[in-house]
Amino acid sequence: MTRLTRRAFHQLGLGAALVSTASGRAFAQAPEIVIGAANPMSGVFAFAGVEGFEGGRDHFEFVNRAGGVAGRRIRYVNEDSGYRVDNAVAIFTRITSQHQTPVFFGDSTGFQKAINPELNRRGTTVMGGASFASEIDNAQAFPNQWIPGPNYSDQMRVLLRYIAAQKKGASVVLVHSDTEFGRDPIAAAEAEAKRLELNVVEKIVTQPGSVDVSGDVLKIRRRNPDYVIFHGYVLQPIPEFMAQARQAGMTSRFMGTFYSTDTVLMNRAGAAADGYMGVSCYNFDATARGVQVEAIRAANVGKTRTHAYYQGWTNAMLAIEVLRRTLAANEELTAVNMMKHARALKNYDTGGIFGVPVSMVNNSFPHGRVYQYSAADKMLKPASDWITITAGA
Amino acid sequence: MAVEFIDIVETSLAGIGTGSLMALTGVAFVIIYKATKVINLAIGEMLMIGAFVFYGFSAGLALPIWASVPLTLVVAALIGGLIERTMIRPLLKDNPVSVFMVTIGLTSVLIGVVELVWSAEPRRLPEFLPSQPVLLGDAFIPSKTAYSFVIAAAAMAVLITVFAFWRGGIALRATATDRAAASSVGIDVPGVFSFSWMLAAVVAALAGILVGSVGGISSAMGLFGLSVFVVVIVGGLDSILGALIAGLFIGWLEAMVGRFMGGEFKLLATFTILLVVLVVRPYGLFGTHEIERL
Amino acid sequence: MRVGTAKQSYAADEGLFKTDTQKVWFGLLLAALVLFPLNGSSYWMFLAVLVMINVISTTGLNILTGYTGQVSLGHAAFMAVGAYTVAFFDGRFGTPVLLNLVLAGAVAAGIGYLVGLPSLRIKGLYLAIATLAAAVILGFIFLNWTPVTGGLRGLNVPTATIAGIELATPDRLYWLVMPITVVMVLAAKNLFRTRVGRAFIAIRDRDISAEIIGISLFKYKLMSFAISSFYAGVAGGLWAYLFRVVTPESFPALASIFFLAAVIVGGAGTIVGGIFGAVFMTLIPEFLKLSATALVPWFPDASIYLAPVRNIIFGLLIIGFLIFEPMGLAEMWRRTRRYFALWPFRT
Amino acid sequence: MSPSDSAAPVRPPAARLDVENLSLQFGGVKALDGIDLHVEPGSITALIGPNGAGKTSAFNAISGFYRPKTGTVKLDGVDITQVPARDRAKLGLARTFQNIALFRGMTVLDNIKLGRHAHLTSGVFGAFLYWGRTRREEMELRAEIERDVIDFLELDHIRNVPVAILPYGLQKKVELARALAMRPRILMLDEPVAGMNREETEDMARAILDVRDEWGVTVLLVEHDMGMVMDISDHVCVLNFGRRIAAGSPTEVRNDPDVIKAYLGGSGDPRKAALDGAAMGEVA
Amino acid sequence: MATTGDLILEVNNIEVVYAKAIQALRGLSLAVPKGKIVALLGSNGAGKSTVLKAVSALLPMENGLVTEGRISFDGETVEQSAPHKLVRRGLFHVMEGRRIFGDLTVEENLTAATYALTGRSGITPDFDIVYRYFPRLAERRKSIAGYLSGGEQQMLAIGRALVAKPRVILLDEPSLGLAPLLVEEIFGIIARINAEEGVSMLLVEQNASVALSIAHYGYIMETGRIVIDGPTEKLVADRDVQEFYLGLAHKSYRDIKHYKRRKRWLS
Repeated sequence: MTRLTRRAFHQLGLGAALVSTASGRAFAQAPEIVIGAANPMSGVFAFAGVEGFEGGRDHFEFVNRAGGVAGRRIRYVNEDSGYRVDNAVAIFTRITSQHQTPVFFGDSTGFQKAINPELNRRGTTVMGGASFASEIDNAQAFPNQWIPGPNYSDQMRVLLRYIAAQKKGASVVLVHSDTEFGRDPIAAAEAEAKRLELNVVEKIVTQPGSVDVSGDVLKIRRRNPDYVIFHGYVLQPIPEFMAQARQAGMTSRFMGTFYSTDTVLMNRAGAAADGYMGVSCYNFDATARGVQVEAIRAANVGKTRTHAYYQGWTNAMLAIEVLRRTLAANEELTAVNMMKHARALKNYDTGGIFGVPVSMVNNSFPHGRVYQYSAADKMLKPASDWITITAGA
Repeated sequence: MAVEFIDIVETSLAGIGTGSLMALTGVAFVIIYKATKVINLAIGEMLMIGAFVFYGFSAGLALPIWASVPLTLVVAALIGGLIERTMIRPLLKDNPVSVFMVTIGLTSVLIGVVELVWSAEPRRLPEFLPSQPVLLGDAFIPSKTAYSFVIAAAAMAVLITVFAFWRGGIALRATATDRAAASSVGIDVPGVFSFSWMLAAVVAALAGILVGSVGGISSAMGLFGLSVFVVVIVGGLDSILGALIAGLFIGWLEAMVGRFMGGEFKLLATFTILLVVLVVRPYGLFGTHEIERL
Repeated sequence: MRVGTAKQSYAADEGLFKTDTQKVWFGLLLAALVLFPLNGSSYWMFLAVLVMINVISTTGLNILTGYTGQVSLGHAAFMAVGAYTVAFFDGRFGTPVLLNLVLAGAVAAGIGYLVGLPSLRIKGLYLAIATLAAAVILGFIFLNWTPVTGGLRGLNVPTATIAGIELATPDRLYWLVMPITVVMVLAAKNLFRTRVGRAFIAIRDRDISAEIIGISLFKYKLMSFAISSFYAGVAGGLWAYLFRVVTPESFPALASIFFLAAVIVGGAGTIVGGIFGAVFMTLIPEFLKLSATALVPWFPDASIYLAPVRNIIFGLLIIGFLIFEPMGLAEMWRRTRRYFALWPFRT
Repeated sequence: MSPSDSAAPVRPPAARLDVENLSLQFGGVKALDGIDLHVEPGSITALIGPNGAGKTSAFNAISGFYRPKTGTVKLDGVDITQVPARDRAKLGLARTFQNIALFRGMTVLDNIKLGRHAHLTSGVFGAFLYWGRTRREEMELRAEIERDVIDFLELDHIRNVPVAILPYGLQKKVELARALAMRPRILMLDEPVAGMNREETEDMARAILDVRDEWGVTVLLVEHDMGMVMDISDHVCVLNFGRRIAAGSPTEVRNDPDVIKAYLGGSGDPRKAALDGAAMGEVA
Repeated sequence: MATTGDLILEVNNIEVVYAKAIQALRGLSLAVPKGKIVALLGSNGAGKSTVLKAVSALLPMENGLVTEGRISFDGETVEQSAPHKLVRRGLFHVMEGRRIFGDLTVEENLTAATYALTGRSGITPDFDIVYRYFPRLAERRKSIAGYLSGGEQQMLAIGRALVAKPRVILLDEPSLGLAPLLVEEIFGIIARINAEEGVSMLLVEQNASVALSIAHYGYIMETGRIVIDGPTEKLVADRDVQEFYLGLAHKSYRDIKHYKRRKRWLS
């Protein structure tokens, strides 16, 4: 009995090995341009990774249908990083060793920081990523990377400026997770609040993976702040937090940054998420006009797409734009050349993805807008105008 | 900032509420440990799969609560039995570290299964607990905390009563004391093993439904098991009473630390307690001290 | 049974390699390691470096868990200590690479020694949980001791530079990591030819009788913790030079389980088992990923659906080995060798 | 060259052991109650008694595994009661166990080498390099063990076999070999022939006598096999219920009425007594 | 000694191996006739307990395996049976060292033994029979069993067997660690149970004299095989038995000759 099953077990292993070796064959090299990506298709960030991947994929299909970039088709090579730095580095190394890869999409702050010295050393690949980390928004330290939107600190600034415009001297509570991601913009947010004469009455740090918010609700119930801003969550505790806060008689408004504002997840949360406000640089307005937003709608009939999808799409769009400009200038696809054209993006029309023409400042596009979720319509509705963060203003 | 008395009371009550869920999951852990001497690192994931099965019935198939809960518990029992039969029993005679490692592998398998079927996205369970907050004097208790505490307490009361008066409880305790001797008096020991895993899976699933209803569900919710681990070590691996008391205590401690020191200190506090207990009383506060002889 | 290769002296019988065949195999392995970079793929070089780092770390855990019988769930935290040490010294003082690596090992060994202290009172799985607690506490220190660890941002690591040559790519780093790996694995093998290694095994097999024959449990358990952490520290240091950034999230708790799984899948208590385990566990996810990629032409969404499948297979591998092949790959390797040794005359 | 052609083994002098008023308790149950025991240097002394009489407890207290409640243990007149077990090994106290306590995962040779652990000095750095002093020490150890122990006990054919797969009798012998490798001055054997057949018992008895004669070691043993004990010991001490009930030469002990009673129980016939009792019970 | 039809238990030429390597029994046979007490004697480690565990199918729990031979209980083979099913068929093993459930009370221990009645219709648990044979247990029925004295624990162990209403009881070293008087008392009760309840017994003992005093038939084993057997009267009269097992004179171990030592080589 044991021997038989052991044999079966070995055969299983053999089978897996055969499948593996049969793979990995490089496809015929056409004059394609390969764009690589490590996306977290599994793990806690899979919800964003899958959307982000599909956003990129759909954009490249859209470009390829229109004949590609300067007649060259785009080949998008994506692998699952599982949101782990070493996996992502391995993926980067493999894809770039198998193909010339002028552009690569990173999956996380950790990875983008880890790979940065290598990017700078190589000078052959530029990177757009899923990270909005303030640290990466630094053209000196990260000369070959861009952020497809405002960094987390700027996202906070957008929210705080909106608050300041709504109510002078409003009280604010910051709730963030105890991760690198979660702590990123807190210091900047406090400074901005001080400048705007807002009153940060409490900062709450939660353990990653912690699901019970009742203690935290209690913590701020008696203060009943005007606004509560979440950062560093993949939505999970937010609807519950709101529901419990409502039960507790609080009248605060709840807000969040990019990944904490996800349409699909909020649709699932339903009524509990009603009224939640989030910052985004992307145009979720159903009536928005532009080539790109219309292409998105065409590719997603009957589907609601999230931030992450727009972020994937935007990264792809920026990549294509950079490639187009570099090739049009008849220059080699080196990092220096590509980033030169990237940094030359001033008042660039994003085809409706951003509501305003955008300019690259440092490595990011510091534009944003506050949306409010309507449970009845199952969508995010604009709550503010486009706000552009400029230094010192 | 002055600490108000009412603040302490409210935080304590909320902590005890969470603690009751840790205690319930801890009881599931202890049932397995008592009967099979297996340290089940996958207890958090068993809780998770219970919560997702409930999600499948209540949200996926849109069944009413009164049908979803029993169905979930039945499915959980089957899963528990399946795990015991296929992964645990073949190794029971081997050294305990092997079985422990199997439960680590099981962790990975269960997370994979959940992500395969439901994806890794966090989800919310349908609301089924009353949403009126509970007021104890001036102290405010969030409704879900209050009701899940009541349900967890009731479940534990039922379990304790059953173990005290039902003959099967004696069989379980006899098996825990001495497998060979239990076998020699006619107790179906493999049956007891299966039963204990099934029962533990049911208890864990119930805890999962409650934990999920409070904080939503995701493939990462097995992390809850980490705190449960601390609970059972502090209480004593083989003591149901220990799991109860330590569960409430750890829940309370986490709430107090979170409230007055900040959330980043929660794990530090619990694991420091864990370390202290391990060094001072390696068998836990209520666990059985096994005398080692030559 | 192998037909006798009679030996003339005890020295030959006590040798590192007991037969000529073993020496030949080892020579071939060294040659393969030297020639490997000829494959020219930087991806393979990256993987090779990663595999060897994992081999060092797994060998360290094997010394503690496989040979001394003390289960540790905090091994990755010691790697993190090593990585931070390298990042700190190289980044702050620009000290030489080899010194940094020795420091990485030494600091990790020191902390390992401290973490081992509870092992004198608690055993088995309780000890495993104590190491888990230690890892959590170390993680808290990494996150909050900002002046040294860079807090949540972590530290950047300069390129490893030896004699003016920058080892910036895996292709070059290979020539640093490979010799270190060979030396450390051989050192571990040597360890178990002497009284120290025997004392470890004695403690694993039966700690009470070890004490009776005069082995100080106190000394040797802690020594095992320290040596194991030293290996982890050096591996972590090399890891830092490979990834060039160290953050509190670089070494999650899951990584400790990865190494434990590598020890088990490879075969606990054999040096070759640690190597097999590290190689296998590092490459399996890569192979699975390749499989998923291969399926894309037929199932465009394969990479989405196969991601959780990878988790499942990972878990099933651990379970499968424990149930069907508890002695691990090392035992399968031994059987294979025996089979071929007798090959035309099957038994 | 043959490994056994070297000088005679190192022979430390035999030790004297004195145990006085030794008591031991397990959670309220008295395992030993004021035992006295005197073992002459170079003698074979046996500790006997029915199951549960406290023989093994006495052994464990003497070898330092249990801390006695009262009493002293003296080795050559030096009080070692407070010396931890592992340090007693260095003083020349070696023992075997009732349930074989070999290291099952290791070979016979490694098990025996471990016996000498406390006498070796090389440290961890030497071990990594396996060079210089460490290498020399290991080589000397090997040569010495081959000559003094493996040859002496005729274990050469199994030296590279893992102990776990050896038959019981051989395991017992390997344990003796390991104890000898400790260069004992007093050798404590816990049931050395338990479970052996006549032939194996003879072999072991011979080995014990040889060890005493050739190594000049004091031997203290616990044994059930009365026949063997009475034959090979110089002195016998009988325990029952944690007390010493007799001590003296084998002949003296054999004829002691208390000993006969302890071993044979009462003189009556339980079946008959029981049936009588039952009959009486029915009447009453 | 008897025809097969009269045998409740028959062990035929069995071999037992532990951990796939250590052979514990080598071709051992014995038989227990209905209604009789059979004693199995031998020194420590001779394999007596192994025989009982092989019969009651508890061997696999200790990583042992019957590799050869056949064991039949009441004409049916037992090898493939789960131990608890054997108990329910009426074969009860009172294990060495008593193995009572120390955390449970006396009564709960007896309740646990009622699992032996599962599937046997028409039998109701009867604790009174236990208290009748062992009145001392009746007084302590609510006590935690772990706090009983050694003798009381042995009584409880036998009491559990009584609750199970077996047809054969395997008794492993009931005298272990008990004072002589108590041994006599307990053996007396064992003999009574045999006589009054008609239960057959296979009794393993180191204390040969007390065992032979109540047994009808005896086997003596050494290192895994039977060396002598016969009705008790015959055994007690046997010189070898007197010599080796009842502690009387024999040829001295001092006189065994030395084997000549050879020079040896490494292999």
